Amino acid sequence: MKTRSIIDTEFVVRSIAETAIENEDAFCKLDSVVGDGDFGYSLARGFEKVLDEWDVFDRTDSSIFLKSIAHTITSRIGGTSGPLWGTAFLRASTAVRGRDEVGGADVVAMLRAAIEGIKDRGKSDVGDKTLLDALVPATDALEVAVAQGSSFEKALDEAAKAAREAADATSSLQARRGRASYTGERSIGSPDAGAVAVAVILERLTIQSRDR
Amino acid sequence: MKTRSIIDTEFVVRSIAETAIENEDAFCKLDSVVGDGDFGYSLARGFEKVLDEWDVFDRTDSSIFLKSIAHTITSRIGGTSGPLWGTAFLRASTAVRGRDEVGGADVVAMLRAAIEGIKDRGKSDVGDKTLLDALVPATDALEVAVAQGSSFEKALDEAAKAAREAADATSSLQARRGRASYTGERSIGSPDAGAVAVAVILERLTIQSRDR
Amino acid sequence: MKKFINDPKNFVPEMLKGLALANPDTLKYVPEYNLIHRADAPNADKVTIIQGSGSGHEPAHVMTVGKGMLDAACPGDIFAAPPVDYVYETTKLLASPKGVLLLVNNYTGDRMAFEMAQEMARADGIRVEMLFIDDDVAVEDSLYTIGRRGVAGNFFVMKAVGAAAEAGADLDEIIRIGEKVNSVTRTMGVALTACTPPAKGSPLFDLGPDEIEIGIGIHGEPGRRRGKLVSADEIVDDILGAVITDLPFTSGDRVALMVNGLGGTPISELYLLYGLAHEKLVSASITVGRNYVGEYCTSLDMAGASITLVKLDEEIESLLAAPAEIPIRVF
Amino acid sequence: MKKFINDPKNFVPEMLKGLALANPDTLKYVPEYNLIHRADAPNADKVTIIQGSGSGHEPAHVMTVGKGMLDAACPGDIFAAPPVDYVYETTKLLASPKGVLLLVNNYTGDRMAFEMAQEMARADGIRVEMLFIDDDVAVEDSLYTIGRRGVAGNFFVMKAVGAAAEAGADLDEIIRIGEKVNSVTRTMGVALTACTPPAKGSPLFDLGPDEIEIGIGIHGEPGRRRGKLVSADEIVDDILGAVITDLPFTSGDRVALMVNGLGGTPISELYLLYGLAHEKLVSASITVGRNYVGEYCTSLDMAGASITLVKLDEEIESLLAAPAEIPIRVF
Ligand SMILES: Nc1ncnc2c1ncn2[C@@H]1O[C@H](COP(=O)(O)OP(=O)(O)O)[C@@H](O)[C@H]1O
Ligand SMILES: Nc1ncnc2c1ncn2[C@@H]1O[C@H](COP(=O)(O)OP(=O)(O)O)[C@@H](O)[C@H]1O
Ligand SMILES: [Mg+2]
Ligand SMILES: [Mg+2]
Ligand SMILES: [Mg+2]
Ligand SMILES: [Mg+2]
Repeated sequence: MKTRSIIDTEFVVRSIAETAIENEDAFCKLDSVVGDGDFGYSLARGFEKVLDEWDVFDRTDSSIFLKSIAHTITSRIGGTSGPLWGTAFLRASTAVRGRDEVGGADVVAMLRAAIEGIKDRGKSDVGDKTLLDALVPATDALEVAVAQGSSFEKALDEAAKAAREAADATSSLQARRGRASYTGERSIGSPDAGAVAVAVILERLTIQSRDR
Repeated sequence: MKTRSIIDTEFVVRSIAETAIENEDAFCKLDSVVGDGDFGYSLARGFEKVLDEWDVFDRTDSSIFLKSIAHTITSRIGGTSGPLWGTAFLRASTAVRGRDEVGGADVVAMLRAAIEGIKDRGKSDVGDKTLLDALVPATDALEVAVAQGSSFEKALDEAAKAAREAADATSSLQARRGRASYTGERSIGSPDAGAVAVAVILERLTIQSRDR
Repeated sequence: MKKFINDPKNFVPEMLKGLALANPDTLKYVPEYNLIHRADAPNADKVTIIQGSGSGHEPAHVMTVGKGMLDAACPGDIFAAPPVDYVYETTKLLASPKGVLLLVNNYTGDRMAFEMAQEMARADGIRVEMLFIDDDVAVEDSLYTIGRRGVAGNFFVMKAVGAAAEAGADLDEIIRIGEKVNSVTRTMGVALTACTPPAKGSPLFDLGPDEIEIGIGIHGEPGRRRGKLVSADEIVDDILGAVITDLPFTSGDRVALMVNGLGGTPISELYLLYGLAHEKLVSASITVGRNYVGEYCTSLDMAGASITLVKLDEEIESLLAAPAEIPIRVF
Repeated sequence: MKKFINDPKNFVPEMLKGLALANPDTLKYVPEYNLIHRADAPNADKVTIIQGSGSGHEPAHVMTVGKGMLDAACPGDIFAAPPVDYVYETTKLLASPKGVLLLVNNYTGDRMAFEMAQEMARADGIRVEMLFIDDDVAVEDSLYTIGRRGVAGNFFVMKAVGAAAEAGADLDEIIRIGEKVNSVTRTMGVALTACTPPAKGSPLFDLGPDEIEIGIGIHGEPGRRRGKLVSADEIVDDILGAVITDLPFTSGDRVALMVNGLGGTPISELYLLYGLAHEKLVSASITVGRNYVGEYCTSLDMAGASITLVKLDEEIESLLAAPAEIPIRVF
């Protein structure tokens, strides 16, 4: 029988995968303003593969499950996103290694680990106009809500709102990492594709966990 | 001192050259409906050369003058038009070889010779949707007018009118020679570029000889 | 129009000048006649091979001048046969005692210019023969045209007669070979977009955003019909099918297969087409003995491609395999 | 979008399949990893040279796999670095006891994928080194980017290390050569039109009818600035000037000059550009020792071109002149 933690993790990963696939065109469009227009395509192809292999992933625990997901992402997503998202999932997996149950604080720890992984891999930080600019404030908001004892749905909602606000705010930043950085000042005026994707994913997770 | 005949021949050739140069774009457009769009370009480049070399042509008599023009056309106009127009000028020159003066009947003979040259060179005839479809009826009209003792201006006018009517009528023909013939039935519905050029040249000649 | 040009009237001379500068040891350029010729031609021990035709089809034909292929090319302006004089002067300058072969793509303008030049050169006592190339299956040979057009298949005729001439064959033998290769070569093309001649400045014809022209000529002349843009697979079925049934090529044949780009189509798409065509031939039990993927005879910047098949026998295959040294190269 | 495609998702595999079918004796195709490798690789007596990067730049890099150049290429999808696994599996499959060199164009995605794969392969005991190519002068190296991009100049690095590897050089020597060539190679490009990635279906960016993008990246990334469409002469002044002043190349230098087409520009225009660039170098007393005109590194169907200069010395020149046998050929 699946543990509660595996069921939750499955729910989150599946929601991320579905969001990526459904938003393929929208994410591509965002990436084509100052990037090369393939962000949505890369994510969608990778997460399609995740859903294809859905039934065969090892579900011993959440950590092992996330590790197999990370492997599929790393081996199937090309471009910048493959290594970044693969690293993020791998680090999140490591953060809960050997744990049977995963609570709100664990989720925060997983996100923090994922963020560190992205920073290491991407040699990037908050302010560089990347997905970090949405992921970090969202994690901060989640942490506060969890600490205040909010329900997970409520905490997610706070995180999603923070992500959206921060993603929108990336419009005013000049890209300093990734392909968009080549455009210099021309990157100012449109939001970062990866940051918007983080907001869209969190918004959908919020709605879906309410309906659950 | 130039003979009257040389002055007339110069006038006609210069008028043709100017018409070709001024109508470059229009003639190209006509050729691009079912041809390859370069008819005006080819003519214009060739007749530009004629005007460039204007002062050095041998003017011993009209025949020799036309022969030098024919040589420039043959060596400077590419595509189908170079050999056709070059042959036409050469044959016209031959038709008045050794003649000091050139009258209305001579002009008809020159045009008949030019027509035969085009037919030989192009393996074509009236009805194939080429410049012959304007040139032949125009020559017929000129011949009638000259025989009736009309002034040269009047005869030219008749020829121009016949050419225009015949050029317009080529719209309903299917091309059987030249590049347009590859389009088969699709060539029906637009006039032949070469035939229209003949009409435009004669119309301009008519106006200019009135103003002379 | 978006092109790298200065004055459209100088497009061809400026291109030829670049070509000559890029090949200082092997090519000579004579601006008066748009003439590019081998630096070591004419050669008294070798029949001279000359190709004219309009420009805009590069690498055909100026970029295939070199050891083992053409001795000279004297192109006209974009899509216009060369003036008679270019051909005549080129023939005179490159004449060899073993004779001259003029390769002519079968178009009205080219035929006339070359016929006139041949007459003039013969009057000078030069031995000069002519060979017409007409591999395009899109146009039916009929009383109402001057017959089929010469398109990308001209590469194979040039290559075979070039190899034979290099090996010292005499003019009659070279003509026999050229006619034979032409007689077993068939091509059909398809345009996805129109091309834009520099002097015109706008597309030569209108194709709707999902229209294609099947059987396109290399000067943008219309082909067999307009069609809807369909999958690469269906396009290959269509044009390869027309090529196969025309000769016809049949089960057991060994062929050379060329997928030629028309100028605006990237080589990635050409290899994709190649894979489809190759597999269709295999399933028709036709063996691909040699293959050619790239640009051989283009229509300026037209997006599109043509497929050529040549029925191979031992003689043709060995002539096609012979070495040649021409400007189109990677090193 | 008008392209020869079936399903956009299968564009790259179908192209690779065609490439393999066209080169049955020399190339092998492993569909799982978009891998094209020399049929005779790995070779225990030779360092293995591998190049990854995104697709859409053909002939780079899958069509330069062959004797004297690459042992393998494992491209990602259009304009996307290959997934880590492709690089890792390719490295494992092609590993030689003399070592493996991974050639990487300097982009975030490529760097990350190759670094991860290198780590994984090293953990397996494979000797594997990496060399970054960054010849594009359009992007300034600064704290705020990951530095200059690798563009068409990668050809020269591939050619030189390929020749050295073929001659039996060891890994350290090959890295020395690759770094040296990269350090004297400079490129700048210009786009006349945007390219259309198959999966996107529409142009990647908007360029007005008389706008050009100066300093364009090979994935359609913006360059130094938008400009008005000007004459070929002015464009060459602009981009060649940027290239010359960057190294800088100076009077007395001997260089290789490449005019590279970006996919939609016909070779006629490239030779025209070549002529202009050659003459400008001559008047700056820079000698063109070798020249390259054609498509080497494209951006799908983008109309445009880039100019590359490589400062030659005896060693580099002889490596560039060494023979190689790759799919891009005429015969
Ligand atoms: N160095 C980096 N660190 C963190 N995130 C990055 C970095 N570079 C790019 N990104 C993120 O990746 C997104 C682009 O992903 P993708 O389209 O797959 O990359 P590319 O096509 O440039 O290889 C950007 O919108 C940004 O959010
Ligand atoms: N065989 C022929 N006989 C007579 N006139 C011809 C023949 N072929 C073409 N023409 C004329 O030439 C015109 C086209 O000339 P041009 O554009 O120079 O030819 P192309 O570009 O096809 O070589 C046609 O409009 C037609 O009037
Ligand atoms: Mg991208
Ligand atoms: Mg024409
Ligand atoms: Mg023409
Ligand atoms: Mg990308």
